[in-house]
Amino acid sequence: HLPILQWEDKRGLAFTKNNLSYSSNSLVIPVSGDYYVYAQVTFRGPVESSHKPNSVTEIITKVTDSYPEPTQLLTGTKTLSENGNGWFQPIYLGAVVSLEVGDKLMVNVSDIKLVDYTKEHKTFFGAFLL
Amino acid sequence: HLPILQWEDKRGLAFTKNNLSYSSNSLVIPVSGDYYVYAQVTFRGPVESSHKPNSVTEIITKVTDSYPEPTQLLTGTKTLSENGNGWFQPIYLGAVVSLEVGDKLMVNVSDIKLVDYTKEHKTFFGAFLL
Amino acid sequence: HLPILQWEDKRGLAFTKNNLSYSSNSLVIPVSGDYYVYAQVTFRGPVESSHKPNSVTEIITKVTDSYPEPTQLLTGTKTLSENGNGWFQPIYLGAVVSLEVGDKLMVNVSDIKLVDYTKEHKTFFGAFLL
Amino acid sequence: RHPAGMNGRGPCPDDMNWIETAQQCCRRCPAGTYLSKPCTSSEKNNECVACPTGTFRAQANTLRECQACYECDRQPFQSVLSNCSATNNVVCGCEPGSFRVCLDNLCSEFSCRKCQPCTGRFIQQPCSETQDTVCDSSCKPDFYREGDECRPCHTSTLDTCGKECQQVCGSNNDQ
Repeated sequence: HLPILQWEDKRGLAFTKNNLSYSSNSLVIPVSGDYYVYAQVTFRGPVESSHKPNSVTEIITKVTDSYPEPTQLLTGTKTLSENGNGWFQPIYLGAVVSLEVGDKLMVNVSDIKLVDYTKEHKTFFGAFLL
Repeated sequence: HLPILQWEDKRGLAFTKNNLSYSSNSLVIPVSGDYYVYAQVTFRGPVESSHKPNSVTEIITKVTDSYPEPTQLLTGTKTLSENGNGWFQPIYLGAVVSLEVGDKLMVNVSDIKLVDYTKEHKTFFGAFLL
Repeated sequence: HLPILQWEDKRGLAFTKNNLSYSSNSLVIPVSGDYYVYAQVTFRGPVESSHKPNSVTEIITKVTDSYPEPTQLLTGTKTLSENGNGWFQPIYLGAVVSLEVGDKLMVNVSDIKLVDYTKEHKTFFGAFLL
Repeated sequence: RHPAGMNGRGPCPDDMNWIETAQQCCRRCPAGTYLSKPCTSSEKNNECVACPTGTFRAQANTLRECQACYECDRQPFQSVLSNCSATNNVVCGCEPGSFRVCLDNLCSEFSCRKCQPCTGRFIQQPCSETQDTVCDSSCKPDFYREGDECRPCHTSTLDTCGKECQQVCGSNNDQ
């Protein structure tokens, strides 16, 4: 599987409420229903790794007790046309999905070294019940 | 007019409820009010370099009985700087719009051949009443 | 600070309601709570100014009486790889933020000359209470 | 028209639209106006209000607002071919002496670029709104080629004085 991002859930702009909790890199769904789920990841490079990536990918995934494999809910994937020097590229995703109590939501990325984790307003993740 | 996308409304992650129905490529608004409307289209290709201009466009459009012409609600348009070989590019749009019962929402694209329709989590469309 | 965008709040698709008002380039929060805040800015160039931009940035900012400095809530920043001739680049941002009555939301951009202000469906800004 | 079953929405005569809030058919507001207050059963006429400046409605309608006019993009040298009015959106084009470079398939997005002057060449096809001037590939008489430009013979020097300029720079050398 692709690497899973870790999130801050208390400090700064981050918060959880109405029993929507965060544990082991996932948002845990407290009550079944339709949720608007969203995430933005800002990717940036180059990083000193040997290969120069030609694309970046962000996936919001659901893990549920009722099925052994994760389900990809939303995917944003983009090729990079920037040449060698510094580049950065945000990918925003958001949509309504039907979730069951206990379902876990997480964000996977193609390469964790390319994620700009330095500022909370550039990379974020959330959900709200409709 | 630009081509209109067709959508799956029942299978997989797709669903409609609360009388928001899907027919002839459109979401049909069941009750007047303010809706958050969103869509993502993942475009991909090589676009033949000879074929100018190189850009992709996604438009969420409203059709209503109260007016003979469609209204463009949200537009995402991006030029392509990838050079000929394989590229992919998501465009996400979302905003609150005031709609009347019977209004129809659809998604137009600049070139239907460039739309990645292969995975439901890469290209999606929806709306919810606030 | 970065330039602040001005918005149309009455004509065409634009509207304000439920006491969410618009004044001096800001949305003014009427009641404390969690809001989904979003904005899209379509950037375009080249413009004849001397320097060629290598990136574009959009920031949704909060100004509050309880703190002397603005707070950056959401940031979308992207390098440009387009060559000489015309280019377009939309940046969409959206997330849930906790706001207090009287807080003001605004949109800053890296260069106001690069903003496509010509069509209301290409550049837009809004918020709704959850 | 509409099946009658849809929450009381009945078929309307051709010059009328169904108004949900009034639960009846009402006459359309003329182009240049929008529906401010729907008709009541007795007199069938809506209250229609003129589109505020900066907005328009090109056709008869029963909408609650007019559409915001587009603006011509001053950055890439667009010019206003016709202003927005209550019944028509603005029409943008390029100033005389420039042509459109389309940025999307419909050319609804475009920038304007100066027409090329064809110095020292004959014009095969004049510059138009949508296409640059097409210059003849060969130079005019009394001009010689340097790179992809045509220069007047009198500016040529001894070593550039080719056969096309013999009369001019050839005679200069005899003096």
